[in-house]
Amino acid sequence: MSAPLLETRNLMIRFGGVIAANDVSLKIEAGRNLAIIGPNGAGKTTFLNICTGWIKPKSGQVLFEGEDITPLPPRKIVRRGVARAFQIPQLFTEHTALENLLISAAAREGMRHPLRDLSRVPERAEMMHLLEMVNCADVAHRTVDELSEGQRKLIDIAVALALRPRLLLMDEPTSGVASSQKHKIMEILIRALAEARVTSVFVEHDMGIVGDYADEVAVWNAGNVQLRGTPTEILEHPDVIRDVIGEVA
Amino acid sequence: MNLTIFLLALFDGIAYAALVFIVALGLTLIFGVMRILNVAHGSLYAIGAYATVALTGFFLSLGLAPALSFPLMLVAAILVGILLGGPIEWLLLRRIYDKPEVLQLLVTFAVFMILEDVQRLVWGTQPYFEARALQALGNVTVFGVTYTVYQLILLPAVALVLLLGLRFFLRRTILGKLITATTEDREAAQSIGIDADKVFLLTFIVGAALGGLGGALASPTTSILPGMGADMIVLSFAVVATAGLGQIEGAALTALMIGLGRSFAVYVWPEVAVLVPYLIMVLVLLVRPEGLFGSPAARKI
Amino acid sequence: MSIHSDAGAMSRSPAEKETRMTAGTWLAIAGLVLLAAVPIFAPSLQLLVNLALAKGLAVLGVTVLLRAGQVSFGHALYFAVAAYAGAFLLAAWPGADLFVVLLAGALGAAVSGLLVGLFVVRYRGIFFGMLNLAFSMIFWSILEKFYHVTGGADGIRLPRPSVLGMEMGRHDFELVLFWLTLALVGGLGWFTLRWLASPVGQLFRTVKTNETRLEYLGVSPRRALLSGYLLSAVLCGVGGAIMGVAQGVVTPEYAWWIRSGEMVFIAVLGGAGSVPGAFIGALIYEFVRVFASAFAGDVWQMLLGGFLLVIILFAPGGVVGLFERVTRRGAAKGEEAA
Amino acid sequence: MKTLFVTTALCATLPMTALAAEKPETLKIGMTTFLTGPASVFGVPAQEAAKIIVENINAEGGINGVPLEVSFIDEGAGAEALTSEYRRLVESEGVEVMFASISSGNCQTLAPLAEDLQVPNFMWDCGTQKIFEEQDYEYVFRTQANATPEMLAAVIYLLKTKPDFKTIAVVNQDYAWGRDSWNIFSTALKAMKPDVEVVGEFFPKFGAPDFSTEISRLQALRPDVILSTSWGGDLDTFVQQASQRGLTNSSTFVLPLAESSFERLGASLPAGHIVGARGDHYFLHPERREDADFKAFMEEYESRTGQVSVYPVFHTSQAFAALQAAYSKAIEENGVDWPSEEQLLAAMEGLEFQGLGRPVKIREDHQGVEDQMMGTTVQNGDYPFATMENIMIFDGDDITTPVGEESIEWVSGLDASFIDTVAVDSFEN
Repeated sequence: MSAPLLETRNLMIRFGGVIAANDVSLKIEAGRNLAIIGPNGAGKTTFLNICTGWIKPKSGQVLFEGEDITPLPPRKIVRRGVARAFQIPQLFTEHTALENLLISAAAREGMRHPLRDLSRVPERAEMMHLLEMVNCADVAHRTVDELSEGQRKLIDIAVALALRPRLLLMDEPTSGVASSQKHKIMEILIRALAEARVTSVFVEHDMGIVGDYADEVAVWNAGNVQLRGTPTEILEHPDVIRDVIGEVA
Repeated sequence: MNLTIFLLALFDGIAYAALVFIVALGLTLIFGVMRILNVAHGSLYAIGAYATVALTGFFLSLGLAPALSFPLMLVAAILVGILLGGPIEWLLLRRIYDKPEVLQLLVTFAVFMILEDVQRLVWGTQPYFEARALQALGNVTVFGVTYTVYQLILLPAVALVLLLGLRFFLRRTILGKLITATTEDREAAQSIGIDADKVFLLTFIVGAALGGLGGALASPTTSILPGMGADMIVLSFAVVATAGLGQIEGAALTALMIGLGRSFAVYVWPEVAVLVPYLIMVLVLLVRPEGLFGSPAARKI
Repeated sequence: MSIHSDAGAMSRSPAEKETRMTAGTWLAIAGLVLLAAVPIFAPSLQLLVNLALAKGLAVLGVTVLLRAGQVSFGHALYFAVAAYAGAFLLAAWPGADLFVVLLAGALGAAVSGLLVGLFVVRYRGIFFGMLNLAFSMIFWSILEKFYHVTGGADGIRLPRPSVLGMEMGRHDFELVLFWLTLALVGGLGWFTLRWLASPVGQLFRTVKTNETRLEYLGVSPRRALLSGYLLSAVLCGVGGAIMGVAQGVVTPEYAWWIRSGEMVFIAVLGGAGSVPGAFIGALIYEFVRVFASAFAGDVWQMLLGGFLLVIILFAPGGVVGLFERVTRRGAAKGEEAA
Repeated sequence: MKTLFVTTALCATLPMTALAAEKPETLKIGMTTFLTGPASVFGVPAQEAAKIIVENINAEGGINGVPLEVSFIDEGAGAEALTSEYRRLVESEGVEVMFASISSGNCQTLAPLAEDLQVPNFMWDCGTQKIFEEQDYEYVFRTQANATPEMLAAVIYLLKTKPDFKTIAVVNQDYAWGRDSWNIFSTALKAMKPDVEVVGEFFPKFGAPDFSTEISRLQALRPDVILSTSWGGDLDTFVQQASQRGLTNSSTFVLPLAESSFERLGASLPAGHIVGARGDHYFLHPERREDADFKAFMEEYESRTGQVSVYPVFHTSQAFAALQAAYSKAIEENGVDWPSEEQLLAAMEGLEFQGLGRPVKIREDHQGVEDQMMGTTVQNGDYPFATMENIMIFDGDDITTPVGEESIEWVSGLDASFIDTVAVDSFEN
């Protein structure tokens, strides 16, 4: 039985009085899409921040493919195959959608072709394909700050995918998107993930989305995993209906 | 180095630090509130000195008492604040708050270049010296070394008053609170009905006046001549950056460090005296990237 | 500290970019040819242009950093380091070859750029600017103080170097230096453009817009910034070395903060972030400065200051920005017509 | 009449050696001087003086009928502007003779440039002695003394008037002049009075606004003599702060450039301190003050500027005197209407001319030999500022480094007996 893709052991951290992670131990198996739900301030984003090395836990460990990555800075963790998409898209606002991806590819490839024009690197075709996968091929040459929130969200994810990660952590991929759009975006997303064979963890508020797209759900509360199970189990669980869905609805 | 020497160096250091602090105070206030590093501050310092010399020269020639030069220093400083600081903020800076910082900085750089020539056109190139204010206070002798009361006592006293005064003003008075509020979050401040434009104008006038006051207070101790602003401004930059931008107490501490460092250098190894301010700056920032009292800005994601 | 830089070339569709780039290339070549003719048609301007171009190279260094949204107020440091490296070399080995002197300068700038860079790339905005200022002022103080080594405020005289083993008279030497400078302007200008467009250059530029994402691409923002910082230091160095050789003397004034300010000034004047702008700006600046000081006596500073204000308030894109605005308007008109 | 005869005779007897040049419309002169920056305390008076002198010369018909026209270059505008402007004047404006410059640094930059541009250049004010000692120039001449005689005069005057002092400290500006002048002064002092102890050496940076710390130290050290070769704002600040804090009562100051600060320092420069003027330059020159031309100029200058003349004014007058003398000498010797460049250069060698001070001679190494005046300050109420008494004028020939020798070596070879070999004229005031 191989080690889980990502595993956390007894993560602890508190900000001031608030306990953001209270002894979090969690295993994430490869090839599945795990949704994290829970009320605001439950520590969902903090969990992603710890897993990617952005903040260091007071105690506890993060293991990726069985190796301890807790002390590493984000960039080193990223190089091991953990990519991240953000609640607020983190893009290079002076560059076009395609360039954002090309830069990501350049980061992945390192110094392969030092003085070649970015727009002429061999990864160009691959990146165009990626843009098609996330339905943004038509805006490839628009600077990203001209694009809609939804498009930027998708490009933010595409930029992460361009790194060819094995694990993708997403913070509310559909937040700030018109609810009519949400399902469309998730459709695209899940297809893209499947095509690229990427395991994903995504924080989500919309229970509809969770029900339709997650293979597994973890319920966060007060800095820890309260429940874990299949979408149907979880969404019908009384506590969840009380604590989470009630709050969201 | 025996105790006497140590104390002498201490006195010299404090006297010098006081002056540096007063000049840096205006700079750090303006930066703290408006996020603008005002290169023209050096010119305001110089013009404050020139104005004082001109005023005292005129009034004392009417046979008035030398003691009058002290209120005249204040007048000169206020004139600088209102006649120069006001227009600079009103006509220039106000138009570029939305522009990148470097452009704002360059605007003040341009103003600096212009004012440098203005000084020369108005006051010519011959150095002025107007020490009657200083002579009026006489000397004190410590360990057989004569100091002027002006430098040994008055300057540090003024510096202390300004430090405490500004602290009180910013923390205790309504106006001060308005200013600090605007500093922390301009939008929020405006949303609760603070007129940020007025606050900025006022801040800049006060800051400019402080620069002018620095010059006014320096005038009895030094030759007033073209180019005197250029040196002062880099020194105050060093103070402000080392202190942590917008940190008043930090500026005081840094000025003291620089003043003492310099005077001890003159006693121990005169050749490095010039290096001291910049060395201190680099060393401090090496350990505390945000300056002595600065707080790191957390990146939200 | 961020600043408008036209990511223009990058943000247009490739096809469009092709045309713009070739058009730009032709303009650049035309400009270089025009300059190359200066010694023949306006010999009295030769030195002035040469100095302006040397300064332009230094300004190009500052321009590179502007692309990453960083402003250095101490790049005169590398200008001076290189100039003094050349001076010391010529003092130790009179009649050293021009190319060796320039190489020594560039090398000196690169080494110091690496040492200082490793430290300053940890800082951004005002602190980045002020720290560079501090380092340049430290170097300035050392040049002023350690008189017996550096010649103090009067600096060091540079005997005229040989060129490929040939001793030359001032006239011939200056001609060679002029065309060499022009070649360097063309070469380094082209290289800088390529570099900024290259993957490494693009990563460097993203320091301006989003370091978080950069970190999450597995790239160290500091290293990305350092790469460009080194380039900028070397560019300043080459400019400084040429300046020193052309002047025949180097003084601590080369490292004085006003010179650093001047470089930023010119970068913005020409068009912040624009490579050709660096040289156009430098030429304009030097001409205004020299002729102002010649004909407007003692108010040349005021004229320059006013000039800068006008540019910032009414044409923040600098001269190049103005030019582009005009051409775009022209293009728009064309489209209407069609 | 006689000259006319001589010239015709010359023409008749020997064939013309060099060809004459065509007489120009105007004789264009370029003069570099500080119009901006701290050194403009010298540059601006010099510019004023130049204007007056040119007017006077032109009023008398210029040089052999050719009026003078001077263009000024600001040395404060930076090295680039200076060199390019210098070249522009020579190459495009057809300037015949350049006067450059005040700053020793600029002299060292421009001397080789003048050589390459083949334009006669009079170094009219800069002090460094190194130029002619390190290199030979064909086109460069100095119409005044250099640092060596200026410092030697100060040392000798000090030893003559205050022979039994034990300790000395120096506070000089931190640039070539401050360092070099101290180097010469201290070498000479060690040579002529080996038992003197140097208790403090301070080189505050050029343009330092505050000397408080240095002064505190000096008060603790209590040297008998304090030397400062500083000038302009730096000297003013130093002397002011020193007198404010009573240092001027406890030590004797030696200020070789103080003459240029008399008026600004007013009462702050007390009596009894040793002062000089880089040559025999003094608006109350004991030998010249009664002469009509001297008087006339002093009044003219004072009425225009509201200030008394300082040494740069005298240096300017010497440069123009040299110019006039050289042209008339060249015209006369070659019997031409207007001299060629070679003829002018030839005339410069061994040229004698007199500006507002005593006559000056150009040696074969192109160095000017100029007498040196030193004195002691006195506040006698004639003026609202210090003037000189107990004035000595030292003979330039005796205290100028011999041709071909290096100053420091030569000075270090001197000894106490040297003092008595120097010809000197003394005056009450």
